[in-house]
Amino acid sequence: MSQTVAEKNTGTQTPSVMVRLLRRPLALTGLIIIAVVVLAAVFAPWLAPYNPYEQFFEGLTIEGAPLPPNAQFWFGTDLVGRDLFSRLIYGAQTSLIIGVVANGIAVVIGSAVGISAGYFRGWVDTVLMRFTDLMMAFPALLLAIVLAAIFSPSLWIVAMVIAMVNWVQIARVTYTETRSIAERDFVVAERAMGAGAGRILFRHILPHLLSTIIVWATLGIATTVLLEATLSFLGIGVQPPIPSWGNIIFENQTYFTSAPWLVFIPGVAILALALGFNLVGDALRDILDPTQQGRH
Amino acid sequence: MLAYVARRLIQTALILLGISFVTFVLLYLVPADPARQIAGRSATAATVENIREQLGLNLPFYEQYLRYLGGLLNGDLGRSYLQKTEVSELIASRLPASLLLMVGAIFCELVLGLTMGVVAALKRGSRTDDTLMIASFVGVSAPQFVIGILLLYVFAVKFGWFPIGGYGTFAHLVLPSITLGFLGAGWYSRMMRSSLIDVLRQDYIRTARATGVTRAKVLFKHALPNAILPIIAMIGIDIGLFMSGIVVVESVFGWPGIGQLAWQAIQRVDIPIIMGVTLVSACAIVLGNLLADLITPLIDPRIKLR
Amino acid sequence: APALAEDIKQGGSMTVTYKDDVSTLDPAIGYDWQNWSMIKSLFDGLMDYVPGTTELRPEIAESYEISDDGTVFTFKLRDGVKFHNGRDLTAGDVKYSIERTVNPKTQSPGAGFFGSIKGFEDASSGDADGLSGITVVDDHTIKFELSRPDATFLHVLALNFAHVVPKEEVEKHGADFGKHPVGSGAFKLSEWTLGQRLVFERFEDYWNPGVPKLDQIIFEVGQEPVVALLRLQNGEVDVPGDGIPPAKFIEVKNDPKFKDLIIQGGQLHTGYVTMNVKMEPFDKPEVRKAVNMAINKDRILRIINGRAVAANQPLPPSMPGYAKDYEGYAYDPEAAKTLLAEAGLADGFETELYVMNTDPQPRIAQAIQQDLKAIGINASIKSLAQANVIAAGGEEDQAPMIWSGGMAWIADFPDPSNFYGPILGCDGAVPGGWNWAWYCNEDLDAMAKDADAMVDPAKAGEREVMWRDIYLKVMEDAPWAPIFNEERFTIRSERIGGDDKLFVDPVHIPVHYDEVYAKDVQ
Amino acid sequence: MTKARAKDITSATGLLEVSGLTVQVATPAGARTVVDDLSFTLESGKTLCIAGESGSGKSMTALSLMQLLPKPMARVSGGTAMLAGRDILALPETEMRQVRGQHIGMIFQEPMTSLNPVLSIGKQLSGAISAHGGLSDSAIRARALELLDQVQIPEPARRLKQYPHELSGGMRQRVVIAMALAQSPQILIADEPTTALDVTVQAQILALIRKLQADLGISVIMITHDMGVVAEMADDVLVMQHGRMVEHSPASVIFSEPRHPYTQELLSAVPRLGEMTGTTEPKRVAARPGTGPDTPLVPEPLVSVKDLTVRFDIKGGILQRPVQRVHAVEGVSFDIRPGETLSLVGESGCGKSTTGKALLNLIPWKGDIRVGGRSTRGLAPRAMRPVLRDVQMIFQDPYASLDPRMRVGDLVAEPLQIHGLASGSELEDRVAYLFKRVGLSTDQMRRYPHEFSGGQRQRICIARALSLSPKLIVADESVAALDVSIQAQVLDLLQDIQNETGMSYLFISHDMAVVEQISHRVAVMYMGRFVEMGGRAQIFENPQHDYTKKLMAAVPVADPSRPRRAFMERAEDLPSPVHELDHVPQQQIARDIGDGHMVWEDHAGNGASGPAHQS
Ligand SMILES: Nc1ncnc2c1ncn2[C@@H]1O[C@H](COP(=O)(O)OP(=O)(O)OP(=O)(O)O)[C@@H](O)[C@H]1O
Ligand SMILES: Nc1ncnc2c1ncn2[C@@H]1O[C@H](COP(=O)(O)OP(=O)(O)OP(=O)(O)O)[C@@H](O)[C@H]1O
Ligand SMILES: [Mg+2]
Ligand SMILES: [Mg+2]
Repeated sequence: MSQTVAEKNTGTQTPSVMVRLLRRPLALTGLIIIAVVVLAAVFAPWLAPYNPYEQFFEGLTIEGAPLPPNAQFWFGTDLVGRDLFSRLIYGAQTSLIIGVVANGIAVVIGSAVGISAGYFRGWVDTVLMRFTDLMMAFPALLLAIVLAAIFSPSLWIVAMVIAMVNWVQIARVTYTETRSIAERDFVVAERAMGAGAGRILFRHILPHLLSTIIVWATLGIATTVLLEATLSFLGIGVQPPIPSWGNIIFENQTYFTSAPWLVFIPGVAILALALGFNLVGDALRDILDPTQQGRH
Repeated sequence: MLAYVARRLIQTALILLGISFVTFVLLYLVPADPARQIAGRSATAATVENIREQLGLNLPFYEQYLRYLGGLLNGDLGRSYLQKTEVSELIASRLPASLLLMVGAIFCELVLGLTMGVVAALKRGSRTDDTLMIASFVGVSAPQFVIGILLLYVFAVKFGWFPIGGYGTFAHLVLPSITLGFLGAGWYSRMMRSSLIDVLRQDYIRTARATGVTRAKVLFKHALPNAILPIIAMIGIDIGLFMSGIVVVESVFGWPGIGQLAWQAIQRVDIPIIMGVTLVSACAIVLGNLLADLITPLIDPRIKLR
Repeated sequence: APALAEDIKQGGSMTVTYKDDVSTLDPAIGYDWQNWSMIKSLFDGLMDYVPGTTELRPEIAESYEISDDGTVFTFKLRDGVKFHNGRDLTAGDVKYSIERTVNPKTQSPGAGFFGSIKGFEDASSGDADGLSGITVVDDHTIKFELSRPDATFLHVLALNFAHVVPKEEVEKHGADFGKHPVGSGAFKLSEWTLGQRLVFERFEDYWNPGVPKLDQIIFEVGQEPVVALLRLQNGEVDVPGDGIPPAKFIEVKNDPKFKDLIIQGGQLHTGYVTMNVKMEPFDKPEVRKAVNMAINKDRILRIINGRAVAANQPLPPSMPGYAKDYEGYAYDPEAAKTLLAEAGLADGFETELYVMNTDPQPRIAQAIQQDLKAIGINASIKSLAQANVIAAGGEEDQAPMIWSGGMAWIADFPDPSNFYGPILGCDGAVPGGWNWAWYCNEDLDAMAKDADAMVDPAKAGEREVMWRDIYLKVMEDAPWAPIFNEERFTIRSERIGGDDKLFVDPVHIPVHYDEVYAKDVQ
Repeated sequence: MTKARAKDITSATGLLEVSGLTVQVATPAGARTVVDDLSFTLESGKTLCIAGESGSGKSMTALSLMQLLPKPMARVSGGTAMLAGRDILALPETEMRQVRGQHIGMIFQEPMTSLNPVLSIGKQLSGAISAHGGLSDSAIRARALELLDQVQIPEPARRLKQYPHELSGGMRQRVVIAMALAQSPQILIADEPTTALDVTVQAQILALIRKLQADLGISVIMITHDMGVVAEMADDVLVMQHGRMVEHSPASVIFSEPRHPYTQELLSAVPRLGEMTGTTEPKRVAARPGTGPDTPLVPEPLVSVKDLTVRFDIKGGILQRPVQRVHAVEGVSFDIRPGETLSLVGESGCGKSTTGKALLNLIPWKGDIRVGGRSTRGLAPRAMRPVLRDVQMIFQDPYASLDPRMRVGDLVAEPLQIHGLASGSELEDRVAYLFKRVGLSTDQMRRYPHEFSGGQRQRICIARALSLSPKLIVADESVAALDVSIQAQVLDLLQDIQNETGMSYLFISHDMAVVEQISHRVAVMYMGRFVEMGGRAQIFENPQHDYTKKLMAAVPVADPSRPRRAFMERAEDLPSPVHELDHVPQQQIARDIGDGHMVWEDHAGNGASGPAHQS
């Protein structure tokens, strides 16, 4: 949205959204977390102390057990003796693409479908929501298996599958909320003014759904990162030995009593990423919500 | 409303038809030969061919599909290739467990999630709020396997309060429900919090407060009904989700639900089971959503069913 | 100390868990890890093995005779063998059962094992109702005529697929017989709650009064092995049927509580990497040999916590015909590189390594991947569900390399021939077959045929040598890179007694249910 | 009537002493004082009227006394308010809760947003009645019915089951009043309690409050801009401007000798019924150069409505099937010519807003509506757009009709953008111009709706509707919440625009004095039908229908010396537009009594005995 009439017209510019974000300690924390992950993803080759694929001979005990965190391997080693720290850094890339890009696309599709169906009612509603039902009931795992066989596995396919199957819940929830918002008087007033559907949907209803969407988007980060591991397990996503936070957890979760670091450290990474986005999202919502102004 | 329900049920039938078709196509495309699966590693090519013929797997796709549909109309879901049992029998044997777990899990999600959400909304910005936020994110990001085993270890093995997995009594239901509830509670609490915050600053809450009603009443009578809409939608979704099975929790707790059946079938391309489970869970999903759609206008009277 | 067989009192109960559901208990059909030895306890066949060993012995047959040319087998049945429904078992039932297995309508995965019986072609194609080669001489005598001498025939008759079922019950339950099994075994099925549990009860009228030892076995299905282990510690489970989960292995092994309860045993298993000889560059023997030399098996053994021994040939060490003195391709990356260079691939190449997706297989594949990389082979891993890997292996041009772990090859019966036919012979190198290396050597096929025609027990040694040579010749062509032979580590509760061998029985996998006993009733 | 309920703690004292009350709101630019050092005393059993400019801090004052200021934006930064020896500004929440409802009842300004959309009227009322517990269900229900009856809502038993959006604006307002009265508080704070009400009901409510006062000795703080209401109610008057008190005197003094210039301005701006007697044209028309009263209006109607009928189903039972029907508008026909103002007056709930909404196709209707000759029946939203370019509506409830998440500047700019009429700096200028014209300052453009007072929001809505310069504006109670000086300004503005551009208005109002000033023609509506329609002079000077006469009589007069009307128990049941599904409405016959002065009568009836009740 370009600058609005109201904004241009006043001399006292309120500080930009970014500046206001930076002023909030929690939001700042969130931004830092995100920045760290993004930097790790982008500069992995320079940041990682070891090659993430190298299976160190000294990375396993004689019995073949992985090493707990120590001076040489800061976060310990995994089940084949690779450096977990380096794998985490490299895995950030995958996890960002899944958790942020794929999940983001799902959120966008879902909100668009939910809002449209909730607002238009009639056959648009029927078609969109029944399609949503259909997609919700769609056997995604099966699709994964088929795709795995047809294409060579890649991150983008798993991202696509996640985007394709994950939008449905968001669609349902925004649909329900939109139905209620669409009955509010100000929407009627907009219609009375001749406002087109696009304007009503995106400028008037969408902002009211923002908090819902932020909740789903940020929580979705954690679940999609884990979902990626399941799908990759069936063969469509990243294949071993390429690391992702999800598959590190997935591969090792049965070992969590004997090698807890293999589950908890990547778990904390996922948690931090999701929390980071949530902190920023929460702050953004407050900043964008006029009725919250006055609290800082 | 009756007309609406009738229309929705017809649409449901169409959706099921669509799902059955899509699933069938996918299964047709899955690069694993069911006949081979049945025949096993020592079978001769002739045996495989023979099996393929008997199952009609050599027929053209559309014919296979029509055959399946024909069976479906007669209530026949077919026989499992590998389990050698009627699919309907297999599903029926697991349906009660799945339903039970669904109820338990949704109950836990609601109790945990709504409480957390309400508290967080009321204490917005406080340390409690922050703690609850982290708790919900832990719930969402934690692998269910780990949570399940931890709960089992602490409450079943160490304290002996609950059986170590299994199915049958109420005590069996508690831990798996909590495990699932913990995950769901993360979602519910965040949703509840955000929608309650929106509601709490509406004018009508002020009106209610002006009459001097207790905080609890303001919350439960005036605010919650407004804030609950997205939660209803989420319950609708969860009904479907849980009916399509939750593999990890089921296997950790030895819970004989649909999830394990489906997972094994997918791994081994047992087409009739996959089809059956998909259709059953599609039914649950569609009905769950229908239920949610029917309930929303009862809660928000401005919404009309059309 | 294990008590003497005669002293062991009957009684008590045992609980066994499995993660996966039990699919069917129909002996003609069941071919799973779970149901294999359950069927062995519910049904009996003419032949069986001495518990805990690979040594053949008659079961409901009292005695048998083999004609000199090795094509006629005559069995005398025991008296007093009863089905669970009370009826006496007769030679007619034996004939019926085998014909049922061969009948295409049964869709038995084991039909092919009976290929040497006369009339097999007609019966298996559905042209004839029965097998002309089986004759019921009288109620207690049955005669098999073979179309060719078959040294493995006794083993075949010990397979579940040859176990005896009562016709009337099969007809009564039709397709659901597998859910209502009635046999003549030591146990009978008393309860089956789908997806949850099965209960076996001692069959009072079992022909062998000393067996079984237990009154009851409860099978619980659908439980994670990790949890089964917890329950074992808690005294709720006696045998976790899936063994010790890899994730818990070191923990359990080092736990003094479990020290006496862990049992180790060999298995008729080999894990190997297949190289598709029809796909470039694995059509070059040098490349295949290079791969053999590139893999550091010791490191792989370490990754799987030493639960195996390194392999250098297709046969496992406990199999007759195993070449003890054969050295195979030693680990030597430098030599491997040289070989590659000889094949004109000094710069290495790109390929794919298929693997089944359950732990620890992908880990093993990654170790292999790293080793291959060291000699310049860039193998990307395709980790898929079992069914998909098997399907890919059955295509001529799909999977260049497959790590066999988790899918094959545990022997059906303890005979060297069992490692050849479907997985190395020309018969298996067909679309949808199990010969994923697509290796087909007519000479060896002929040799194998000759070896299997040596029925005379006196010639057993000679036959062994022949098989040994076949496998060594295979190794010269190196369609496989054998990696290891898995050892089985299992655990049982303190309550359950019996010779250790019973818990790692090479045939009654995973446990010989008939012979183990409950200590608390002693 | 009301039982004198147990009045614990403060034994029936309505004495409230406020001193030095200061309220601040936080804005991005820093704290702003909206109520500045306000002190007054509310005597027990007396009525204090707070009048003043829109946005002068009246509502803020009221809210701060209830400790209901919108947190965390607004807070009391100084002052005390002593009630029975306690400072209610400093009471902790739990104790304050005891005060609310029981000791001080409050009526809020905006009725739509003040009611919970998802709770039925009955639930909300009984919640208020039993807020402090201790009543049986049947007692609660009885009390709820009694309250609805007191505020003259027809068919109270059914209304209990209805939801706010199913009620007309006036009925909602009455529900809010009923909630405030629910626990018979000693002090009643009423923020514009009757702005949305038609004069007859307004008179009833005012009389009711006076009766309560007499019976129970309650004290009242009444916030209003209607000097007629002030004159009718006040013992003392407090006039506010810019957050400060400018005058505080007994009512008689204020009206007879206002001292502060603002007060004088306020009083002089009060429109008085009958002011216009003898003229046919609206007040400002004379200002229009070049047109005389005899200029014939263009004959071609801009809007022509024939047999407009709107009915709403009332659903019931678990199956949500229609069980009854509200006959909101029943066969109404009228024309609006270009440059003409048609006023719609009538009892609350008679279907005025519904008629207006039908013109914009916002609700389903039957009959025939033509705008500029074109039928709007069943037009799709896209096809409606050019029509909406010509017909705009100012909604009755300004707060609810503004998107709370948009800046008001953008809200006003929106219609122009939608119809692509302006962009860039032209748009800005246009919006700034509109702000100025409705009496708002341009620096308020950046604020959000909730940061405005009720009157300010109403002006934003007016600016919005004006922005398109449509041919017709449906103005639904558009000046109701404005203080008289602003109201006068806005009315002048509306008329000036009409004079300049020939805009037409469908002016919906219950304020007869305003209607008299602005209309060319007036239609009187009753129970979904027109009962009388004609030129302004015809209606005001020669009312024919009983209901019209009654309306005229009920108008409050801004003269405290006039004897105040007593509360009248209703003689008969209020009529209701709710009917069974198979109800066939009675036929009516129109009678033209000359010069387009129409009077409708029941088919069977004779004379002017249309409505079912007379007073
Ligand atoms: N949240 C807020 N933020 C900033 N300014 C506010 C906020 N709420 C109210 N105001 C301002 O406070 C002033 C007083 O508002 P108040 O609602 O008390 O006016 P009022 O006297 O009741 O007017 P009206 O008669 O129009 O209702 C107004 O100028 C308004 O714009
Ligand atoms: N959505 C609806 N559902 C049911 N009844 C409705 C609905 N909207 C309006 N009504 C009913 O229609 C009638 C006319 O309502 P309307 O809003 O037109 O009244 P009004 O004349 O504008 O009154 P007021 O002056 O109080 O605003 C009322 O009885 C009201 O209860
Ligand atoms: Mg106000
Ligand atoms: Mg109205």
